[in-house]
Amino acid sequence: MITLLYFAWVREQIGTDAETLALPAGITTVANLLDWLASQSPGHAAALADRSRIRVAVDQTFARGETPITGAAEIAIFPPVTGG
Amino acid sequence: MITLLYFAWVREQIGTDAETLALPAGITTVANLLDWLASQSPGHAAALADRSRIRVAVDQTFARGETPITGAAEIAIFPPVTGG
Amino acid sequence: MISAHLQAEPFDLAAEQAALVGSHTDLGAVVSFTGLVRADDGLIALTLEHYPAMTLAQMQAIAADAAARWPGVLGRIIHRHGRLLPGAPIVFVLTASPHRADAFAAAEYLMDWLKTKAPFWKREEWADGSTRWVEAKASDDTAKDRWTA
Amino acid sequence: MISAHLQAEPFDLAAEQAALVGSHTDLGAVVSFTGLVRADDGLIALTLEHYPAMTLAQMQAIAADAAARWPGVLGRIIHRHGRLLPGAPIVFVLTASPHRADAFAAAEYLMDWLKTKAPFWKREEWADGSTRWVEAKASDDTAKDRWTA
Repeated sequence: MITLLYFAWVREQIGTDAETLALPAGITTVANLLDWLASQSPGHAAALADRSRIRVAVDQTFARGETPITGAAEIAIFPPVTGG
Repeated sequence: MITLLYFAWVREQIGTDAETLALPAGITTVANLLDWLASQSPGHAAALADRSRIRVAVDQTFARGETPITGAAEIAIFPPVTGG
Repeated sequence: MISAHLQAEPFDLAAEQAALVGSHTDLGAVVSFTGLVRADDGLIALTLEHYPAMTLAQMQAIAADAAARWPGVLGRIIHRHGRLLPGAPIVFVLTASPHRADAFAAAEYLMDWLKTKAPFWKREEWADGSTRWVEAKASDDTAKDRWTA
Repeated sequence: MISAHLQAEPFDLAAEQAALVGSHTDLGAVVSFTGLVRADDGLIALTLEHYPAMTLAQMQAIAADAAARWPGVLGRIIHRHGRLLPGAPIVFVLTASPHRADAFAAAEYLMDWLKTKAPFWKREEWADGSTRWVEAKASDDTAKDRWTA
Protein backbone atom coordinates (compact mmCIF):
# COMPACT_ATOMS: atom_id res chain seq x y z
CA MET A 1 0.00 0.00 0.00
CA ILE A 2 1.17 3.49 -0.79
CA THR A 3 -0.12 6.89 0.32
CA LEU A 4 -0.59 9.55 -2.33
CA LEU A 5 -0.82 13.21 -1.27
CA TYR A 6 -2.12 16.01 -3.48
CA PHE A 7 -1.62 19.74 -3.04
CA ALA A 8 -3.01 23.00 -4.45
CA TRP A 9 -4.92 22.70 -7.74
CA VAL A 10 -3.85 19.07 -8.16
CA ARG A 11 -5.73 18.38 -4.92
CA GLU A 12 -8.72 20.40 -6.09
CA GLN A 13 -8.94 18.73 -9.49
CA ILE A 14 -8.54 15.20 -8.11
CA GLY A 15 -11.04 16.06 -5.38
CA THR A 16 -9.17 14.70 -2.37
CA ASP A 17 -6.00 15.56 -0.47
CA ALA A 18 -4.87 11.94 0.03
CA GLU A 19 -5.59 8.39 -0.95
CA THR A 20 -4.04 5.06 0.03
CA LEU A 21 -4.00 2.30 -2.55
CA ALA A 22 -2.21 -0.73 -3.90
CA LEU A 23 -0.31 -0.18 -7.12
CA PRO A 24 -0.66 -2.75 -9.91
CA ALA A 25 2.43 -4.70 -10.95
CA GLY A 26 4.71 -2.88 -13.37
CA ILE A 27 4.32 0.57 -11.78
CA THR A 28 7.96 1.09 -10.77
CA THR A 29 8.75 4.74 -11.56
CA VAL A 30 7.18 8.16 -11.04
CA ALA A 31 6.35 8.33 -14.77
CA ASN A 32 4.60 4.93 -14.61
CA LEU A 33 2.61 6.13 -11.60
CA LEU A 34 1.44 9.33 -13.27
CA ASP A 35 0.39 7.43 -16.43
CA TRP A 36 -1.58 4.91 -14.41
CA LEU A 37 -3.14 7.53 -12.09
CA ALA A 38 -4.34 9.58 -15.05
CA SER A 39 -6.52 6.63 -16.07
CA GLN A 40 -8.25 6.35 -12.69
CA SER A 41 -10.87 9.12 -13.00
CA PRO A 42 -11.68 12.22 -15.07
CA GLY A 43 -10.39 14.30 -12.14
CA HIS A 44 -7.06 12.48 -12.09
CA ALA A 45 -6.84 12.82 -15.87
CA ALA A 46 -7.50 16.57 -15.75
CA ALA A 47 -5.05 17.19 -12.90
CA LEU A 48 -2.25 15.28 -14.63
CA ALA A 49 -2.96 16.36 -18.22
CA ASP A 50 0.04 18.70 -18.49
CA ARG A 51 3.02 16.91 -17.00
CA SER A 52 5.21 20.03 -17.36
CA ARG A 53 3.10 21.54 -14.58
CA ILE A 54 3.41 18.54 -12.25
CA ARG A 55 6.07 17.98 -9.61
CA VAL A 56 6.50 14.88 -7.45
CA ALA A 57 8.18 14.07 -4.14
CA VAL A 58 8.89 10.46 -3.19
CA ASP A 59 9.12 10.00 0.56
CA GLN A 60 9.51 13.79 0.89
CA THR A 61 12.35 14.09 -1.60
CA PHE A 62 11.85 15.84 -4.94
CA ALA A 63 11.78 13.23 -7.72
CA ARG A 64 11.87 13.00 -11.52
CA GLY A 65 9.99 10.82 -14.00
CA GLU A 66 12.59 8.07 -13.89
CA THR A 67 12.81 8.03 -10.07
CA PRO A 68 11.98 4.50 -8.79
CA ILE A 69 9.04 4.24 -6.42
CA THR A 70 9.30 0.61 -5.38
CA GLY A 71 9.16 0.47 -1.59
CA ALA A 72 8.12 4.13 -1.23
CA ALA A 73 5.59 4.87 1.53
CA GLU A 74 4.40 8.36 0.54
CA ILE A 75 4.30 10.07 -2.83
CA ALA A 76 3.19 13.68 -3.12
CA ILE A 77 1.99 15.21 -6.37
CA PHE A 78 1.69 18.98 -6.72
CA PRO A 79 2.21 22.00 -8.98
CA PRO A 80 5.61 23.72 -9.10
CA VAL A 81 6.13 25.35 -5.71
CA THR A 82 5.63 29.11 -5.65
CA GLY A 83 7.68 29.87 -2.56
CA GLY A 84 6.72 32.35 0.10
CA MET B 1 38.08 86.42 8.80
CA ILE B 2 37.70 82.68 8.37
CA THR B 3 36.64 79.98 10.80
CA LEU B 4 38.75 76.84 11.00
CA LEU B 5 37.27 73.69 12.52
CA TYR B 6 39.30 70.68 13.66
CA PHE B 7 38.06 67.17 14.33
CA ALA B 8 39.33 63.96 15.95
CA TRP B 9 43.13 63.72 16.45
CA VAL B 10 43.67 66.87 14.39
CA ARG B 11 41.64 68.70 17.03
CA GLU B 12 43.54 66.98 19.85
CA GLN B 13 46.98 67.76 18.42
CA ILE B 14 46.17 71.39 17.62
CA GLY B 15 44.55 71.73 21.04
CA THR B 16 41.32 73.48 20.06
CA ASP B 17 38.21 72.58 18.11
CA ALA B 18 37.93 75.93 16.31
CA GLU B 19 39.70 79.19 15.68
CA THR B 20 38.76 82.31 13.75
CA LEU B 21 41.56 84.26 12.11
CA ALA B 22 42.57 86.48 9.23
CA LEU B 23 44.62 84.79 6.52
CA PRO B 24 47.70 86.58 5.19
CA ALA B 25 47.74 87.60 1.54
CA GLY B 26 48.67 84.84 -0.91
CA ILE B 27 46.83 82.04 0.92
CA THR B 28 44.38 81.18 -1.87
CA THR B 29 44.15 77.37 -1.89
CA VAL B 30 43.73 74.54 0.59
CA ALA B 31 47.39 73.57 0.08
CA ASN B 32 48.52 77.15 0.83
CA LEU B 33 46.40 77.13 3.97
CA LEU B 34 47.84 73.87 5.29
CA ASP B 35 51.41 75.02 4.64
CA TRP B 36 50.82 78.30 6.45
CA LEU B 37 48.89 76.70 9.34
CA ALA B 38 51.70 74.19 9.93
CA SER B 39 54.00 77.12 10.76
CA GLN B 40 51.71 78.57 13.40
CA SER B 41 52.54 76.32 16.39
CA PRO B 42 54.19 72.98 17.22
CA GLY B 43 50.67 71.52 17.63
CA HIS B 44 49.63 72.68 14.17
CA ALA B 45 52.88 71.34 12.75
CA ALA B 46 52.38 67.93 14.36
CA ALA B 47 48.74 67.65 13.32
CA LEU B 48 49.52 68.52 9.69
CA ALA B 49 52.85 66.69 9.35
CA ASP B 50 51.50 63.88 7.18
CA ARG B 51 49.26 65.46 4.54
CA SER B 52 48.18 62.00 3.26
CA ARG B 53 46.25 61.64 6.52
CA ILE B 54 44.55 65.04 6.29
CA ARG B 55 41.20 65.78 4.67
CA VAL B 56 39.61 69.20 4.22
CA ALA B 57 36.11 70.53 3.65
CA VAL B 58 35.58 74.09 2.40
CA ASP B 59 32.20 75.44 3.39
CA GLN B 60 31.09 71.87 4.14
CA THR B 61 32.13 70.42 0.80
CA PHE B 62 35.06 68.00 0.53
CA ALA B 63 38.02 69.77 -1.06
CA ARG B 64 41.47 68.98 -2.53
CA GLY B 65 44.82 70.73 -2.26
CA GLU B 66 44.14 72.91 -5.28
CA THR B 67 40.64 73.92 -4.18
CA PRO B 68 40.42 77.74 -3.90
CA ILE B 69 39.49 79.11 -0.50
CA THR B 70 39.08 82.80 -1.32
CA GLY B 71 35.75 83.93 0.11
CA ALA B 72 35.21 80.75 2.12
CA ALA B 73 33.61 81.20 5.56
CA GLU B 74 34.38 77.83 7.19
CA ILE B 75 37.15 75.36 6.55
CA ALA B 76 37.24 72.06 8.40
CA ILE B 77 40.39 69.97 8.74
CA PHE B 78 40.17 66.37 9.87
CA PRO B 79 41.48 62.80 9.40
CA PRO B 80 39.95 60.55 6.75
CA VAL B 81 36.41 59.77 7.90
CA THR B 82 35.93 56.31 9.34
CA GLY B 83 32.21 56.02 8.77
CA GLY B 84 29.75 54.51 11.21
CA MET C 1 23.48 28.12 13.57
CA ILE C 2 20.45 29.19 11.57
CA SER C 3 17.10 27.91 12.80
CA ALA C 4 13.92 27.43 10.78
CA HIS C 5 10.34 27.90 11.92
CA LEU C 6 7.00 27.23 10.22
CA GLN C 7 3.94 28.71 11.90
CA ALA C 8 0.50 30.21 11.40
CA GLU C 9 1.12 32.99 13.94
CA PRO C 10 2.75 36.34 13.18
CA PHE C 11 6.28 37.05 14.38
CA ASP C 12 7.74 39.90 16.41
CA LEU C 13 10.66 41.55 14.66
CA ALA C 14 12.20 43.23 17.71
CA ALA C 15 11.82 40.13 19.91
CA GLU C 16 13.36 37.90 17.24
CA GLN C 17 16.31 40.25 16.86
CA ALA C 18 16.85 40.54 20.60
CA ALA C 19 16.70 36.76 20.96
CA LEU C 20 19.16 36.15 18.13
CA VAL C 21 21.72 38.68 19.25
CA GLY C 22 21.25 37.69 22.89
CA SER C 23 24.51 37.95 24.78
CA HIS C 24 26.71 37.60 21.69
CA THR C 25 29.08 40.56 21.72
CA ASP C 26 31.02 39.78 18.54
CA LEU C 27 28.12 40.64 16.22
CA GLY C 28 28.44 43.95 14.41
CA ALA C 29 25.79 43.48 11.72
CA VAL C 30 22.18 42.35 11.86
CA VAL C 31 20.07 42.13 8.69
CA SER C 32 16.35 41.44 8.64
CA PHE C 33 14.02 40.81 5.76
CA THR C 34 10.28 40.95 6.24
CA GLY C 35 8.05 39.87 3.38
CA LEU C 36 4.55 41.36 3.38
CA VAL C 37 1.46 40.33 1.46
CA ARG C 38 1.19 43.02 -1.20
CA ALA C 39 -2.28 44.46 -1.71
CA ASP C 40 -2.29 44.08 -5.47
CA ASP C 41 -5.38 45.73 -6.85
CA GLY C 42 -8.42 43.83 -5.64
CA LEU C 43 -6.57 41.15 -3.69
CA ILE C 44 -8.62 40.07 -0.67
CA ALA C 45 -6.44 37.35 0.82
CA LEU C 46 -3.61 34.94 0.14
CA THR C 47 -3.68 31.37 1.43
CA LEU C 48 -0.44 29.42 1.76
CA GLU C 49 -0.75 25.67 1.54
CA HIS C 50 2.25 23.57 2.57
CA TYR C 51 3.33 19.94 2.81
CA PRO C 52 3.61 19.42 6.55
CA ALA C 53 6.17 16.62 6.52
CA MET C 54 8.38 18.20 3.90
CA THR C 55 8.19 21.99 4.10
CA LEU C 56 9.86 22.45 7.48
CA ALA C 57 12.51 19.81 6.66
CA GLN C 58 13.36 21.68 3.46
CA MET C 59 13.56 24.97 5.37
CA GLN C 60 15.88 23.37 7.90
CA ALA C 61 18.04 22.02 5.08
CA ILE C 62 18.49 25.43 3.43
CA ALA C 63 19.20 26.95 6.84
CA ALA C 64 21.95 24.38 7.42
CA ASP C 65 23.28 24.98 3.90
CA ALA C 66 23.50 28.74 4.49
CA ALA C 67 25.14 28.22 7.88
CA ALA C 68 27.81 26.09 6.19
CA ARG C 69 28.41 28.68 3.44
CA TRP C 70 28.72 31.54 5.96
CA PRO C 71 30.12 29.92 9.12
CA GLY C 72 30.16 33.16 11.12
CA VAL C 73 26.49 33.86 10.53
CA LEU C 74 23.75 33.30 13.09
CA GLY C 75 20.18 33.47 11.91
CA ARG C 76 16.61 32.36 11.83
CA ILE C 77 14.00 32.00 9.13
CA ILE C 78 10.28 32.01 9.76
CA HIS C 79 7.55 31.24 7.26
CA ARG C 80 3.85 31.52 7.91
CA HIS C 81 1.12 29.34 6.42
CA GLY C 82 -2.65 29.65 6.24
CA ARG C 83 -4.82 32.56 5.13
CA LEU C 84 -3.16 36.00 5.25
CA LEU C 85 -4.56 39.44 4.50
CA PRO C 86 -2.85 42.20 2.50
CA GLY C 87 -0.17 43.92 4.56
CA ALA C 88 0.38 40.88 6.76
CA PRO C 89 3.93 39.65 7.34
CA ILE C 90 4.42 36.31 5.61
CA VAL C 91 8.13 35.49 5.67
CA PHE C 92 11.05 36.62 7.81
CA VAL C 93 14.80 36.17 7.58
CA LEU C 94 17.19 37.42 10.24
CA THR C 95 20.97 37.12 10.02
CA ALA C 96 23.77 38.41 12.22
CA SER C 97 27.52 38.32 11.80
CA PRO C 98 30.65 40.21 12.79
CA HIS C 99 30.67 42.13 9.47
CA ARG C 100 27.90 43.28 7.17
CA ALA C 101 28.81 41.52 3.90
CA ASP C 102 28.14 38.03 5.26
CA ALA C 103 24.90 39.04 6.96
CA PHE C 104 23.56 40.59 3.74
CA ALA C 105 24.74 37.71 1.53
CA ALA C 106 23.23 35.01 3.75
CA ALA C 107 19.92 36.89 4.05
CA GLU C 108 19.64 37.30 0.27
CA TYR C 109 20.57 33.66 -0.30
CA LEU C 110 17.93 32.44 2.13
CA MET C 111 15.28 34.76 0.67
CA ASP C 112 16.03 33.66 -2.91
CA TRP C 113 15.39 30.09 -1.82
CA LEU C 114 12.32 30.86 0.28
CA LYS C 115 10.71 32.85 -2.53
CA THR C 116 11.31 30.22 -5.20
CA LYS C 117 12.00 26.77 -3.80
CA ALA C 118 10.16 26.57 -0.50
CA PRO C 119 7.34 24.02 -0.81
CA PHE C 120 4.38 26.38 -0.59
CA TRP C 121 1.48 26.96 -2.93
CA LYS C 122 -0.35 30.26 -2.86
CA ARG C 123 -4.00 30.80 -3.65
CA GLU C 124 -5.23 34.34 -4.22
CA GLU C 125 -8.76 35.51 -3.46
CA TRP C 126 -9.96 38.48 -5.48
CA ALA C 127 -12.61 41.11 -4.88
CA ASP C 128 -14.72 39.73 -7.75
CA GLY C 129 -15.04 36.41 -5.91
CA SER C 130 -12.57 34.53 -8.10
CA THR C 131 -9.63 32.55 -6.80
CA ARG C 132 -6.38 31.77 -8.57
CA TRP C 133 -3.37 29.59 -7.80
CA VAL C 134 -0.17 31.57 -8.19
CA GLU C 135 2.17 30.20 -10.88
CA ALA C 136 5.89 29.76 -10.22
CA LYS C 137 7.85 32.72 -11.57
CA ALA C 138 10.73 32.31 -14.01
CA SER C 139 12.34 35.52 -12.73
CA ASP C 140 12.62 34.10 -9.24
CA ASP C 141 14.27 30.97 -10.63
CA THR C 142 16.89 33.19 -12.22
CA ALA C 143 17.68 34.94 -8.94
CA LYS C 144 18.19 31.57 -7.25
CA ASP C 145 20.44 30.37 -10.09
CA ARG C 146 23.00 33.03 -9.23
CA TRP C 147 23.97 30.86 -6.29
CA THR C 148 24.17 27.47 -7.99
CA ALA C 149 26.05 28.48 -11.15
CA MET D 1 11.65 59.12 -0.28
CA ILE D 2 14.49 58.11 2.03
CA SER D 3 14.93 60.22 5.16
CA ALA D 4 18.10 60.69 7.18
CA HIS D 5 18.42 61.18 10.92
CA LEU D 6 21.38 61.94 13.16
CA GLN D 7 20.85 61.51 16.88
CA ALA D 8 22.41 60.57 20.21
CA GLU D 9 19.40 58.48 21.25
CA PRO D 10 18.88 54.81 20.39
CA PHE D 11 16.26 53.82 17.81
CA ASP D 12 13.36 51.38 17.96
CA LEU D 13 13.49 48.85 15.13
CA ALA D 14 9.85 47.79 15.26
CA ALA D 15 8.55 51.35 15.56
CA GLU D 16 10.72 52.52 12.66
CA GLN D 17 9.48 49.68 10.47
CA ALA D 18 5.83 50.27 11.38
CA ALA D 19 6.23 53.99 10.66
CA LEU D 20 7.90 53.42 7.31
CA VAL D 21 5.44 50.85 6.04
CA GLY D 22 2.53 52.81 7.48
CA SER D 23 -0.52 52.50 5.27
CA HIS D 24 1.44 51.65 2.13
CA THR D 25 -0.04 48.44 0.77
CA ASP D 26 2.17 48.01 -2.29
CA LEU D 27 5.27 47.10 -0.28
CA GLY D 28 6.21 43.43 -0.34
CA ALA D 29 9.76 43.64 0.99
CA VAL D 30 11.27 45.38 4.00
CA VAL D 31 15.00 45.13 4.73
CA SER D 32 16.64 46.42 7.87
CA PHE D 33 20.27 46.67 8.81
CA THR D 34 21.32 47.31 12.38
CA GLY D 35 24.96 47.98 13.11
CA LEU D 36 26.10 47.18 16.66
CA VAL D 37 29.25 48.21 18.49
CA ARG D 38 31.27 45.00 18.51
CA ALA D 39 32.87 44.11 21.83
CA ASP D 40 36.33 43.51 20.43
CA ASP D 41 38.55 42.12 23.16
CA GLY D 42 39.00 44.77 25.80
CA LEU D 43 36.95 47.50 24.14
CA ILE D 44 35.23 49.65 26.77
CA ALA D 45 33.47 52.24 24.61
CA LEU D 46 33.38 53.88 21.20
CA THR D 47 32.86 57.62 20.80
CA LEU D 48 31.61 58.98 17.47
CA GLU D 49 32.58 62.54 16.70
CA HIS D 50 30.81 64.28 13.82
CA TYR D 51 30.78 67.60 11.98
CA PRO D 52 27.38 69.01 12.89
CA ALA D 53 26.87 71.23 9.85
CA MET D 54 28.08 68.64 7.35
CA THR D 55 27.33 65.14 8.59
CA LEU D 56 23.55 65.29 8.38
CA ALA D 57 23.68 67.11 5.04
CA GLN D 58 25.89 64.36 3.64
CA MET D 59 23.54 61.70 4.98
CA GLN D 60 20.61 63.47 3.36
CA ALA D 61 22.52 63.65 0.08
CA ILE D 62 23.24 59.91 -0.01
CA ALA D 63 19.61 59.21 0.92
CA ALA D 64 18.45 61.32 -2.02
CA ASP D 65 20.98 59.62 -4.28
CA ALA D 66 19.72 56.16 -3.29
CA ALA D 67 16.11 57.25 -3.73
CA ALA D 68 16.94 58.38 -7.28
CA ARG D 69 18.72 55.10 -8.10
CA TRP D 70 15.85 52.98 -6.78
CA PRO D 71 12.72 55.09 -7.34
CA GLY D 72 10.34 52.52 -5.85
CA VAL D 73 12.21 52.34 -2.56
CA LEU D 74 11.10 54.02 0.66
CA GLY D 75 13.54 54.17 3.50
CA ARG D 76 15.24 55.82 6.38
CA ILE D 77 18.77 55.92 7.70
CA ILE D 78 19.69 56.72 11.29
CA HIS D 79 23.16 57.28 12.68
CA ARG D 80 24.00 57.84 16.31
CA HIS D 81 26.79 59.98 17.67
CA GLY D 82 28.40 60.30 21.09
CA ARG D 83 29.76 57.63 23.40
CA LEU D 84 28.42 54.11 22.86
CA LEU D 85 29.06 50.89 24.75
CA PRO D 86 29.71 47.46 23.21
CA GLY D 87 26.49 45.89 21.99
CA ALA D 88 24.80 49.25 21.47
CA PRO D 89 23.08 49.94 18.15
CA ILE D 90 25.01 52.58 16.24
CA VAL D 91 23.62 52.72 12.69
CA PHE D 92 20.35 51.70 11.10
CA VAL D 93 19.13 51.42 7.53
CA LEU D 94 15.57 50.51 6.64
CA THR D 95 14.31 50.07 3.07
CA ALA D 96 10.98 48.94 1.67
CA SER D 97 9.88 48.27 -1.89
CA PRO D 98 7.41 46.17 -3.86
CA HIS D 99 10.07 43.49 -4.54
CA ARG D 100 13.05 42.29 -2.56
CA ALA D 101 15.92 42.94 -4.97
CA ASP D 102 15.57 46.73 -4.80
CA ALA D 103 15.16 46.77 -1.03
CA PHE D 104 18.33 44.69 -0.54
CA ALA D 105 20.35 46.66 -3.11
CA ALA D 106 19.41 50.06 -1.69
CA ALA D 107 20.14 48.93 1.88
CA GLU D 108 23.59 47.61 0.92
CA TYR D 109 24.36 50.76 -1.07
CA LEU D 110 23.43 52.99 1.85
CA MET D 111 25.40 50.88 4.32
CA ASP D 112 28.51 50.87 2.12
CA TRP D 113 28.40 54.65 2.14
CA LEU D 114 27.60 54.99 5.84
CA LYS D 115 30.45 52.65 6.84
CA THR D 116 33.06 54.35 4.67
CA LYS D 117 32.11 57.88 3.64
CA ALA D 118 29.90 59.26 6.40
CA PRO D 119 31.74 62.09 8.18
CA PHE D 120 32.33 60.43 11.52
CA TRP D 121 35.48 59.78 13.46
CA LYS D 122 35.59 56.98 16.01
CA ARG D 123 37.66 56.90 19.15
CA GLU D 124 38.07 53.61 20.98
CA GLU D 125 38.59 53.31 24.73
CA TRP D 126 40.37 50.17 25.86
CA ALA D 127 40.44 48.28 29.15
CA ASP D 128 44.11 49.21 29.69
CA GLY D 129 43.16 52.91 29.77
CA SER D 130 44.45 53.71 26.30
CA THR D 131 42.42 55.40 23.57
CA ARG D 132 42.87 55.11 19.82
CA TRP D 133 41.36 56.88 16.84
CA VAL D 134 40.10 54.32 14.31
CA GLU D 135 41.81 54.53 10.92
CA ALA D 136 39.81 54.46 7.68
CA LYS D 137 39.74 50.95 6.21
CA ALA D 138 40.86 50.22 2.65
CA SER D 139 38.53 47.20 2.48
CA ASP D 140 35.51 49.39 3.09
CA ASP D 141 36.61 51.71 0.29
CA THR D 142 36.64 48.73 -2.02
CA ALA D 143 33.07 47.76 -1.13
CA LYS D 144 31.93 51.30 -1.87
CA ASP D 145 33.77 51.31 -5.19
CA ARG D 146 31.52 48.56 -6.51
CA TRP D 147 28.85 51.23 -6.87
CA THR D 148 30.84 53.94 -8.58
CA ALA D 149 32.68 51.77 -11.14
